[in-house]
Amino acid sequence: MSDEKKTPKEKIGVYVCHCGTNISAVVDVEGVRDWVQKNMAGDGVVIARDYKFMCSSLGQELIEKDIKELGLTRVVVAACSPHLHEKTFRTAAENAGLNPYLTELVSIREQISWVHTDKAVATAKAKSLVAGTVKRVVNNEALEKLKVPINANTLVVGGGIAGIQAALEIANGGFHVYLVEREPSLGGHMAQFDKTFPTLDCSACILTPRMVEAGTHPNITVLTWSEVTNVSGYIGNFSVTIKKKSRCVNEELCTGCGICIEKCPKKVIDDTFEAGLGYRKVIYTPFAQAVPNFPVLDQPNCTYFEKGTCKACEKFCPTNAIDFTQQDQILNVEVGNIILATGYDLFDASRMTNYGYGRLANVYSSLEFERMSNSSGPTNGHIVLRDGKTKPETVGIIHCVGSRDKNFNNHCSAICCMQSLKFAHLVKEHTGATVYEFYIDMRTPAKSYDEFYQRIIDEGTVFVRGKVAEISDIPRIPDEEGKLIIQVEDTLVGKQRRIPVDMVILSNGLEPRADAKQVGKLFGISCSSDGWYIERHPKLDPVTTMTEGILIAGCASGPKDIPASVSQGAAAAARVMDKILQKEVELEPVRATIDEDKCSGCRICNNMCPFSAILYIEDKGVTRVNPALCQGCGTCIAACPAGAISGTGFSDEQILAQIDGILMAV
Amino acid sequence: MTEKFEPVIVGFTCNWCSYRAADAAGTARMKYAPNVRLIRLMCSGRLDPSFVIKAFATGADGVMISGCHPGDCHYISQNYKALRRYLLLRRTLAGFGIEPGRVKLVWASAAEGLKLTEEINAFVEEVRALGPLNWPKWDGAAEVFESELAPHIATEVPA
Amino acid sequence: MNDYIYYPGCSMEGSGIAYHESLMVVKKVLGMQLHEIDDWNCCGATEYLGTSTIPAYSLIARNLALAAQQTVGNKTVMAPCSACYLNLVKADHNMAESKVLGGKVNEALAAGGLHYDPGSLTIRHLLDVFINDVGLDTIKSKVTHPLTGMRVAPYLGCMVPRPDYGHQFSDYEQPTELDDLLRALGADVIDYPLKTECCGGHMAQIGPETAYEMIRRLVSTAENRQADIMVTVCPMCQMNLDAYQPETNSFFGTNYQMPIVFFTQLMGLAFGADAKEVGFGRELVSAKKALARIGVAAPAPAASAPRSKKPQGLPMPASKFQKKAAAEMAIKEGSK
Amino acid sequence: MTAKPKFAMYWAASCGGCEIAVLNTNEKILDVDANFEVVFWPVAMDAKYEDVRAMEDGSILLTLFNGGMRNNENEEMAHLLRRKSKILVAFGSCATEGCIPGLANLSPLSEMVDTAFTTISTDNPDNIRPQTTFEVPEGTLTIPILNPVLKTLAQVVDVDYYMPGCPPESTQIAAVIDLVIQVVQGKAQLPPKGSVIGAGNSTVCDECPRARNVKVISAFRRIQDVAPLDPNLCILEQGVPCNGPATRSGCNSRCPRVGAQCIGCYGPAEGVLDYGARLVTAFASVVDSDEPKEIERILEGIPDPTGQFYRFNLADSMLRAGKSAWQKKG
Repeated sequence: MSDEKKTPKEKIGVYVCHCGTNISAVVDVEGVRDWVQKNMAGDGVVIARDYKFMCSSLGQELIEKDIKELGLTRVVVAACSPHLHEKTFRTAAENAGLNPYLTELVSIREQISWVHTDKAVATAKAKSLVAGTVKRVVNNEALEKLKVPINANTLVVGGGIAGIQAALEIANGGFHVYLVEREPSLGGHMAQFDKTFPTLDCSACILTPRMVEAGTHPNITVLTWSEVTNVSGYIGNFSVTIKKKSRCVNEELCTGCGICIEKCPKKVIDDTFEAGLGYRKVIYTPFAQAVPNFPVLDQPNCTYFEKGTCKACEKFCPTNAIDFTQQDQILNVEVGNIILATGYDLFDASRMTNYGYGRLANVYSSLEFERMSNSSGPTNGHIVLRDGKTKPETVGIIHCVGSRDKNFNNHCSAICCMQSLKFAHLVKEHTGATVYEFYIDMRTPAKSYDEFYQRIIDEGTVFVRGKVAEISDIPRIPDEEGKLIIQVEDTLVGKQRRIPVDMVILSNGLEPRADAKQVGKLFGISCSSDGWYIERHPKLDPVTTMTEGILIAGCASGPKDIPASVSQGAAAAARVMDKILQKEVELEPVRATIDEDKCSGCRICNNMCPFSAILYIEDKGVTRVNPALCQGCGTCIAACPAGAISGTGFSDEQILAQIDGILMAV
Repeated sequence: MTEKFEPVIVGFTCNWCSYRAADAAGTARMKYAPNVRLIRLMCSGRLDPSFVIKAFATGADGVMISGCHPGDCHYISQNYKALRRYLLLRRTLAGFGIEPGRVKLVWASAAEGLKLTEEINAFVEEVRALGPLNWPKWDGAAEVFESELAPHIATEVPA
Repeated sequence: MNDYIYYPGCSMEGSGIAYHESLMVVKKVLGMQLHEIDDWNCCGATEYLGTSTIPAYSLIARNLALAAQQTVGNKTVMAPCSACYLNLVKADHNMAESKVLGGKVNEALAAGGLHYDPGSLTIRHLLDVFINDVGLDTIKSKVTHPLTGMRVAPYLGCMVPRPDYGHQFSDYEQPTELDDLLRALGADVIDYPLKTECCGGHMAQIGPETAYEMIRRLVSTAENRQADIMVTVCPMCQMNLDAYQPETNSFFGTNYQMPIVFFTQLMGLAFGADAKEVGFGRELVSAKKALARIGVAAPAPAASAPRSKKPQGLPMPASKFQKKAAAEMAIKEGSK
Repeated sequence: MTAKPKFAMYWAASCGGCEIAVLNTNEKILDVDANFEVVFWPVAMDAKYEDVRAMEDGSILLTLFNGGMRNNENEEMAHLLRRKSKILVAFGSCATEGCIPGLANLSPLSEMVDTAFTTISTDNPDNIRPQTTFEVPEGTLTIPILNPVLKTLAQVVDVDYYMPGCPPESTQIAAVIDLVIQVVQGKAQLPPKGSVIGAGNSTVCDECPRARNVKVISAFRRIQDVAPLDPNLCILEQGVPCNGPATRSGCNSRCPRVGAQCIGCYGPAEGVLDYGARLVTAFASVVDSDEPKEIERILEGIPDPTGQFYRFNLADSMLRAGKSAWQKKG
């Protein structure tokens, strides 16, 4: 309060920006300058200037010159949002030999001139905001960025196309990668597809080489049928625990000959790879080109594990690789960066009861159809009704199932339009059936996508614009007998229509993984309210997260098609290699520290930290903060009942002084 | 007091969601009430109740606390701590006669510039309705108003 | 717990008398206390709300106001008639949603010295009460004469599960509560996909042809799926399907003989009451044949083809409800 | 100058517990007598205000001043003793932070007077109230005028040292007396002006022997409702609002040691701006729910948060008094 009496301990320069007329049109910039000059000398303001564009090189030189000539010890720039130019001005100050963290930026554009109209009021608000920052900056401390070394190994979670791409890029760059996949084989959803839009080249043909390359790459350790169970540490220095689930197959001995699979007497529905449309043996590899090609024994379904007899696989295995006693393995690896390419779940169409999936036999999900149309799938590529023989004569394909629907998901799943067009083509090609597409809007934005759309139109597919209300098996007229009737409002004709078909293919939307939240917690990143992982910046930084060293690629952050997922995998890899090559990483020095003399070890703060940066030292009876783990949120500072925790960059002194300032009479 | 009372409100925003929401509102030129003066914190979890009390003691009529939506916190879950503190602080301030309506917790994502401005406008009206708080500046100034109050009700004639 | 403020509604005294009679039997068996609202009035049925809002809402709200006055601790109003139920719950909900409406309605009520605070009562349908309060286990335990062999088509009509303000039902399109209840009675419940289709409502009066088509669709589907009897929870549905079945037949030259009864009537039978007591004989399309099925050994239902080693055709995905059941099983297993 | 340095002790708005605490130093009190000339100590010896007025300014070396500024007499004596003393110590919770009398700052003066003169516990059938002036043959009698809000000593005069506690621990008093004597004998240095003496820099937990874990609280309960209270486990962890985590150390965790929660008489830890705020944030932070409704339910367990968190510190808190205490009527 009474600091007016004391002689100010800092020399502060205040710079008010016109931003052309962006600010000066509403804020009396000169007025602010003079007011600060006059009223804040007591706080240490020795110079206040205004300038047309502070961010211009001339504007920056102005500051640098004053720092040198007037010996400024603090700088306040009133201009735009710190998120735009904080770095600019801090660097400028640094060039003039002033620690960057002694410069503060006040947003009088985004928070004043752009959002208020009354000039007097706006100017008054500008004065108070500047006053607040002047009082704040007096309490700023010179800070140094923290440097931590980077472990050159990388963990990639998810063996889909995005993960494979990321792993290959890094491995080819000469660094080691652990590629962890939950399922028995690499490949992800892409391995289930038959053709890929818009080129229609065979999915397996383009994916397999990548899988093999990843599987055999000297710099890649592939860990399939494995899951990450624990992550600790921070960028550059994560230690990760991986559970390698028991395959009941000794990978050293197994040659992947497949005799065990052949001899296994028991079949079960394969609801993972075959999307529930086909069967697999109890000991199996999900598909022929699986990488690695060691089979996995499905223990819950295995007759031996149920009844204690059978062991057919063991009897016939030429290399005695079958090991019923094999246990889960726990591996610990040290990595510097982690890329999450955990992909998506398919929307469960049975939730939309009006479409009858699960009730009406000939309503198929998109993945079911992918498997059906796949020549290596359960029907050897024949497109047939649920009876397994009859070819459909008319087929309806429904878009936006579970997408763009506020009952389920608001988002557009991005791939469904193109996927549906692909389906239409495949149905025609295989069966020559009449195909109807029911769409809300047709979205074909990427390269040569719309050309593909045109092609499908030319192939004679019938397009009906409207969201399907219901799929029913209850006929109203003789023509509908024994058919599935699609009830839809054709919004182009403006009529309700009932279209009888033999088969319906639902274009299921993409959803975040059911366990996305838990996985997020495991790695210390968060999901947005719709469940996808949050990028650091949706446009300018789409593959990194708020947690340093944790990156995301592919559908983990939202629906994407194959090209987008691949690019993200590569982008994430590039980011990781950039970090590795820097050898060490700089962390923002906004951190919490505990004064151990004041700390009474009450442990109130102990569960405040989601990054486990806070640790209690039992024998000393005090708590400490690991600065490298600390992300600087300040929650523990605010929690400490003894006031023993202080935070750099946003200290109590800074904020309390700022409150005094912004409440100054102006 | 014919002219309408313009409340002074201190707003605390987190660096990642609500402050960016304010940026977004600015970029989109959304006009809103000028009564709120924002202070940026790294996270709503940094908000120390002392800041709110300090603001009231220093002349604020209302205090707005804003952070990322529950579940969207950039520090995973810290906004929940802000929520808990906010709820207990309001109860405590009530004991001082500071209406709970003078403190408001607002969730706004970086994309919700519009929501933030609507919340601000609404809050300004709510505080306007509550009227000025003008908590005494005890040091020095306080003496004046105390002397006004001083020769007090003790001078009551016996019944 | 078993006490409810009871709003019968007009049909329970007229067209739906069988519903009333059977309910009286069933509630006794289940030990439910129904406190009929004193001086209740018509709910306005389905049209009034469409024609003049405030009077219609006021008409409904009067019942709520009375109910609120007459509560003894208990705050749940139960209505067996779908239309009544929907009107009451809609009035309560919309009065709360729109202060304006709430105000106007209470102005009107004030004239009669009444007042209603929306939200102060919970309004529920009889079926919901049976499922969620009484519970299937209790109901099962009271069954003395299981309806084994009777093929039943469960039909709710459109008003109970939509919009389902209270989220009491498993689904808007294909709710399974009625199926589960009838199964608990031992009946052989057919897959009836038109559970929540419209019965035609008052179209029967204002546009018979339209109504006939809707009725035909409902009845024929039950017939095609070899139902002996159709069961409904709604007096209007019962009325339309039962009373207009002959007209429908003559209109389409068909000859459907599908008895339409209230679910409470079957509950009564299963609980051992005699047919007359629970209102049988009042239906226009006779339920004789259907009743004959019970007790007497029914022909085994078309047995599903013996499971061959080689699976036939392609496997079916599980439905929402099979998944739910599986999940619940898993939990049970887990808890063991 | 062979004369012994002069010592004074005064009580303003206080209960007298501080004096008892001084006497509880047992033999130590003899050292006081041996080393000081006690010139003014209303509770222990007879002396008139006039005697003090007559003294030379700064002639008293050490004054232990306890009690808050409830009325203009208290303030007058504060100013007087400040003038006369070299070292003025705000002694005890009342003088340093207002203590229990400070809680009256939450309600208007009228209420306080009513409570004092008309509640059942008062036998005052004619509802007689004190009057500020009263005429008698000898002239006009006056009684001191109450302040609308109670103030701490430092809010009225410049204070050299603060000694917290309600009352300060006798051992701590003895230690302070020793120190001053040493200083007099030139054997020791006084701590910097304005510092807290006779107490620690950390909080009560620092001296508390009870075991503690990561805290998660799903219900707050009154201590008598926790049966049995685990004698070895942190009291707060057992759901009892214990102010220990935020309260300055120095009492050797006297209350928690004997199975009672700390109520905070030693005031805030070193450098803390607002004692109550620290407790608000500490307790709230460890509430075990993210659901507003559930959180509110748990918080119901603290029926009077303001009283709980500001029991001793209200008059010295940032807000200092409730609105109703200072708001002008009408």
